[in-house]
Amino acid sequence: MAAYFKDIWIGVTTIIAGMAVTLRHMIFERAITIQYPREIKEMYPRARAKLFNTIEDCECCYKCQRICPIDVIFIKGLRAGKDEDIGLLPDGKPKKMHIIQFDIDFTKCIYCGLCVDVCEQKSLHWEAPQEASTVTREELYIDFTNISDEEKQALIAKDEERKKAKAAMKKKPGAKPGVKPAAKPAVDKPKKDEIKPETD
Amino acid sequence: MEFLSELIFWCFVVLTVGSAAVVVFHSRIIYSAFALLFTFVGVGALYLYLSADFLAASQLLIYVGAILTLIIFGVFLTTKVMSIDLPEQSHQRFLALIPITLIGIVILWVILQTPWAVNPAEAAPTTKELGRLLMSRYLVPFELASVLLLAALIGAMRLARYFKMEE
Amino acid sequence: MSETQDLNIPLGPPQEKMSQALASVEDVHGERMRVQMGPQHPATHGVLRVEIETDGELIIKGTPHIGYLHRCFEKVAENITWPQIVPFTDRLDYCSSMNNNLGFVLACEKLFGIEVSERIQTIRVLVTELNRVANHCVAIAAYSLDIGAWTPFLLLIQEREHILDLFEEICGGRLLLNYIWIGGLSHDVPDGWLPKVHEFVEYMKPKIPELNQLLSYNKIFIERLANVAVIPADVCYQYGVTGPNIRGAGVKWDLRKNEPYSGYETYDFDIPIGTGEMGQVGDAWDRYIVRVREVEQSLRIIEQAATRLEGMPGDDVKAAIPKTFAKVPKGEIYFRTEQPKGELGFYLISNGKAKPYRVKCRAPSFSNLCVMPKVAPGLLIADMVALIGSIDIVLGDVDR
Amino acid sequence: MNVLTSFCNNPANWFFIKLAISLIYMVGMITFVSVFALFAIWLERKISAWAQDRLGPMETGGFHGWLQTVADMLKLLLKEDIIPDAVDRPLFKLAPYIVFASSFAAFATLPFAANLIGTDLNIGIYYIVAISSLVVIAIIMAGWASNNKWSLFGAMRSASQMISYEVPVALALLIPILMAGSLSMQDLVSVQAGGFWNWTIFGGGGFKLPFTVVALPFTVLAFLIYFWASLAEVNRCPFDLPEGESEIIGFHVEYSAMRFGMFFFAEFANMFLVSGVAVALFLGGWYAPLPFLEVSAETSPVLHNIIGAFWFISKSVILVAVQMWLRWTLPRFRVDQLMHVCWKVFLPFSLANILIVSLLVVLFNQ
Repeated sequence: MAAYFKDIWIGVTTIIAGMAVTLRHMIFERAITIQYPREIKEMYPRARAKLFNTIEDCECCYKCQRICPIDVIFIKGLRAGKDEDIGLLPDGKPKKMHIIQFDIDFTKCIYCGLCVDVCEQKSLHWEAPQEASTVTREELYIDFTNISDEEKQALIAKDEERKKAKAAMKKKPGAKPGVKPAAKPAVDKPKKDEIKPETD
Repeated sequence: MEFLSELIFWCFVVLTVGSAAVVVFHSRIIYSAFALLFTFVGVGALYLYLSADFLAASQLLIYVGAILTLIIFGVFLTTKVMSIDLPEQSHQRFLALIPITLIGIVILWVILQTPWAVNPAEAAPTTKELGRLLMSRYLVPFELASVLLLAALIGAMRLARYFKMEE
Repeated sequence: MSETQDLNIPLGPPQEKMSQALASVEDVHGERMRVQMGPQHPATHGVLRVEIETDGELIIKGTPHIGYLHRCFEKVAENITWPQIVPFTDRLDYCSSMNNNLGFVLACEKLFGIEVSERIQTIRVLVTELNRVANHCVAIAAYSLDIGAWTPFLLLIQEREHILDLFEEICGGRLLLNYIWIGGLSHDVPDGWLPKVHEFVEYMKPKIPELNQLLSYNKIFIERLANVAVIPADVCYQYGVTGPNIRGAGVKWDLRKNEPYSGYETYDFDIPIGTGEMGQVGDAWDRYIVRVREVEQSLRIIEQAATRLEGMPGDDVKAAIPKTFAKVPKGEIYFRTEQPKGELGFYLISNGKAKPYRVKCRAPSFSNLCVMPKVAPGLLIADMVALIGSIDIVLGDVDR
Repeated sequence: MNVLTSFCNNPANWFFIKLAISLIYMVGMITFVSVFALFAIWLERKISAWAQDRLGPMETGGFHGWLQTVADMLKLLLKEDIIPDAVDRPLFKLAPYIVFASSFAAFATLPFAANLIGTDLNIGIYYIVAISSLVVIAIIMAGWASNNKWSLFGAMRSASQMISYEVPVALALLIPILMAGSLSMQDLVSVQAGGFWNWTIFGGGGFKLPFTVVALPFTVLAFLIYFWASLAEVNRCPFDLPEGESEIIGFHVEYSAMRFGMFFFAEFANMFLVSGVAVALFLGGWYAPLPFLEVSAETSPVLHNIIGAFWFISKSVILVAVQMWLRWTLPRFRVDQLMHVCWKVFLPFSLANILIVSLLVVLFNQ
C-alpha cells in the first residue's frame, strides 16, 4: 500500500519536474534557429562544402584522380610542346600540360577530402558557397576547364600531329609498329544528356 | 412545422429500419455489426420523440459506447472473420414456419392489445424522477442488476487472465 | 540469424513469468498475427525489418531481417588502397565516424608498425570522445522519441550540433569526418579550437542533470523501461553483446580500460555500469542510464585531453603518414577498439600490396542486434520499440 | 419591417424562426470549430517549438507564420485522396465523417455564454458523455477498414482505452453534478457565479464557506482526475497510444488528404470539447474570475454574452495549451500501464472522492 502511494507521489512530482524543465525552455531559453535566407551562418575555412579547382594553377599531375576512392574526377591533359610557354605554376615551375578536361561528378562525390590533401599546387581546394544545391543532376557535373571547344579541338589536333610526327620518327629506326592509336576519343566524359538519374 | 417534424421523424424511422435490415440481411458480419450503430442511433432519436431524453442518451452511451463495441470486438476475435459466409438460403423452410407463425401471432396480439398513447408525451425533465424511482421503488432490481454486472466483471477478469500470479 | 537455438539461459523473474504466460498462450490460442515491423517504421532506426509474431500485443517471436542497407563495405575495401578505406569506415556507423576511423587506423598502424606521436594520440582521444558524446546524444535522443517524448530529442540534437560545429572547424566534415588517417591526422588543431572545447564541456555539464530531470527519472519513462527487455550478463557473453549494453548488464568491460590504446590508460575516468537501480540489472533503463553516465565520463576525458594539448608543443600531424602505400608489410591482424556502441574490430590481411587482401569488420551493432530473437519473446509491441532503441543500433553498422 | 414583426409574432412561424436560428448557430459553430482547430494546430506547433528552443513556423502570413495551418489545410484539401486497393471502401470512406460528426455534435450543449448554447438540454453533460462514445466506433471502423495490421492495433488500443477512461471521466464529472444537483450545462455553470472562489474546483459550486474549505482538496482532485482522464479520451500524450507514432503509427495510417484532415480536425475539436467541459463544470464556465470583469445581463444582454464567451473560450484555450505543454514534456505510457493507471489509480480515487463529496453535500445541505 505504501508503495502504491509512493509510486503515485513519484509520478506526480517527476511529471511536475519535467514540466518545469519545458516551461523554463519555453520562457527563458532563446531559440537557436537560424532563419536561413535572412541569417547566414559563417562557414569554417576548412568546411567541406564544394570542391573547386583553380585551373590556372593546376599541374595536371593526376594525383587527385588516383587518390579518389570512388573515381569521380575525370582529367585529360595533353603534354605541351617544348617550345610552348603556357605560364607558370604557383611554385614557380613552368606548366607542362594543357588541360582539356577536368570534371568532377558531384552526384557521386563523398566529400572525403583526400584529393585536396594530395594537391601540391593547392589548386584543388574547398570553397564554401552558401548555395551549393542545384535543381538538376546535370548541374552537379562540373567542368572546371576554361577553354572553348574550338581551342580544345585545336589542341587535340595539334597533339595528334605531334604524336604522328613522333611515331614517324620512331618508325624510321624500325622500332615497334604498334603505336597506340591516338585516334581514340580524347574526351571520354559522358555527354550531358547521357547522365541519367539513378534510382536510389 | 408539423410537416418538418414528421419528416425528420420518418427520416429516423427509415434510418433505424433500414440499418436494421442491413444488420439482418447483409452477408458480411462486420457490416452487420457496423450497421447496428445506425440502428442504435436511430432508436435513440426515436426515444427523443417520446420526450425520453435521458433514455436516449443512455441508449447512446450504453448500446453504442459499450455493447456495440463489445459486439465488434467479438466479431474481430472470431476466427477467420473475413471468410465467413453467412448462409443466405434456408434449408428447413417448412419446419421454420411453425415457430415464426407462432411468434408472429404473439406479436400481433400484443400490438392489437396494447393501448397505444397516440398523443405526444409531455416534454418534462425526467432525470430527477428516474433517479428517485431507481433509488426508492426500484431499488432492489437496480442493486441486483449492479451485483450481476459486478459478478460478470469479475468473471471476465478471471477468464481474461493469462496465468496465475505466484501465490 | 533468423533462427537461434535455445541456450537454456536462466531468465529473470518477469521474463520467466512471461515465458510461462507464453506457454499457456500456446495452449489456449491457435491463432497468431504476423506483423512486419519495418523496413519503413519510425522506431527501427533505419531500414531494419523485424518480423514479429504477436498474440494481441504480446510478442511471441521477433526476428530481425537485415540487409536493406548493405553496401559491400568489405568487398569495396579489397579494391581500394589502404588510405582510401578510411572514408568508407565513416559510413559504417555514421553516428560515430571518428571512432570508426580510429579503429581502422589503429589496426593499420599496428599492422604496418607505424608509431605516432603523443600529441596525435591526445588529439585522437579528444575527438573520439567528442564523437562518443555526440553518438550517445543521438542514441538517447532517438530513444526518447521512441518512448514518445519529443522534447528531449530536439534538445539533445541541439547539444550534438555544438560537437558537429567543433568537427567542422577541425576537419571540415560534420557527419562523415575522415579525420584520423593512417599515421596521423588530416589537419592539425586550428587556433582557438581548444578553448571552444572547454567552453563546450562547461556548456554540456549542466545539460545532463536537466536531461535526468526531464527524462531519465520521469516516472512514466522509468515504468516503460525498468524490468523491460532484460539482457543478463551471460546472454551478453553468448551473443557477443558489447559496449553500453554489456555494461548495463553489470559487467565492467570497457576496452579503454581493459585493453588500453591511444594512451587511454593515462586518463582518469570511470566505467559506469548498470546496477538495477530501477528494476533488474540489465534492463532497458540500465542500458539507457549507462549511456547518460558515459557522457559525463567522456566529458571528463575531453577536459583532460584538451588541457594536455594546451601544454603540448605543436608538431606536424602528418609526419608519420607513409609517403606511399605501394609496399606495405605482409601480415594479418585483428584489432579492436571501444566504439560508442560496442567493440569495433578490424581483421586485416595484407599481402604486401597497395590494396588489402581482406578486410573484415566486426561491427558492434550487428552483434548487439543478434540478441533480439533471444530477448523479444514475452515483450509487448511497445517494449519491442524500447528494446530496439536501448541496444542502440545503426543500420549502416549492422549491414555494412 | 411590419411583415417581419407580424411573421415573428405568429406562433405558427416560431418553428421556422427557431430552425433558422439553429441553422445559423450550427454554421457558426462549424466555423468556430474549424477556426479553432486551425489556431490550435498553429499553437501546438508554437508550443512545441518554444519548448524545444526552436521558432516554429515563421514565414507564412508574416507574423509568426499565423497562416501556416491555413496553407496546410489547403494542401490537404488539394491533395489526391488516396484510397488503397485492399481497403473496405464504404467503411473506409464513412469513418472520418462519423469521427468528425460525433465530436462536432457534442458542441451542441457546450455553454459558450448565457445565451450562446445550442440547446440547454436538461441532460446536457450526460449527452456530451454519450455522444462522444460514438468516436470509439468510428475509430474501430477506420482501423478495421484500413486493412492494415498496424491500424487495427491502433483501433483496438483506442477502443479499449476510450472505453476504460470513460469510467473515471464520468465519475469525476459526477462531483460537480452532485454539488449542483443538475445535469443541465447552464445550471452547472450558473451555480458558480460570482468570483473564482465560487468555482467548483475551489469547492464552490453553489455552496458557502465551511463546505468550501472542507471540500477543496476533493474538488481539486476531481478536476485533476477529469483533466488527466480526458487526455486519454481524446488520445493526447501521455495517452496517445492509438497514434503512437513510434510504435504502431496509428489507426489513420492509411488515410490521406482531407480524410486524414478530418481526423486531425476532430482531434483538435475534441481537445476543445474536453477543455470546455472542464471549464463549464469546474472553472466557472463563462463567468469571469472576478465579478467586476463581466457585464451583467441587465445593462447589456449582447455584451454580457460576448464577454461571457470571451472568458469561456480563453479559459478553454489555456487548458488546451496545458494539454499541449504536457504532450511536449512526457513520454508515452504502455498499454498495460495505461489500464493500470485507469483501473487502479483513477478509479479508486474517484470512487472514494464521490463517497466523500456526497457525504459532505448531505452534511452541509441541511
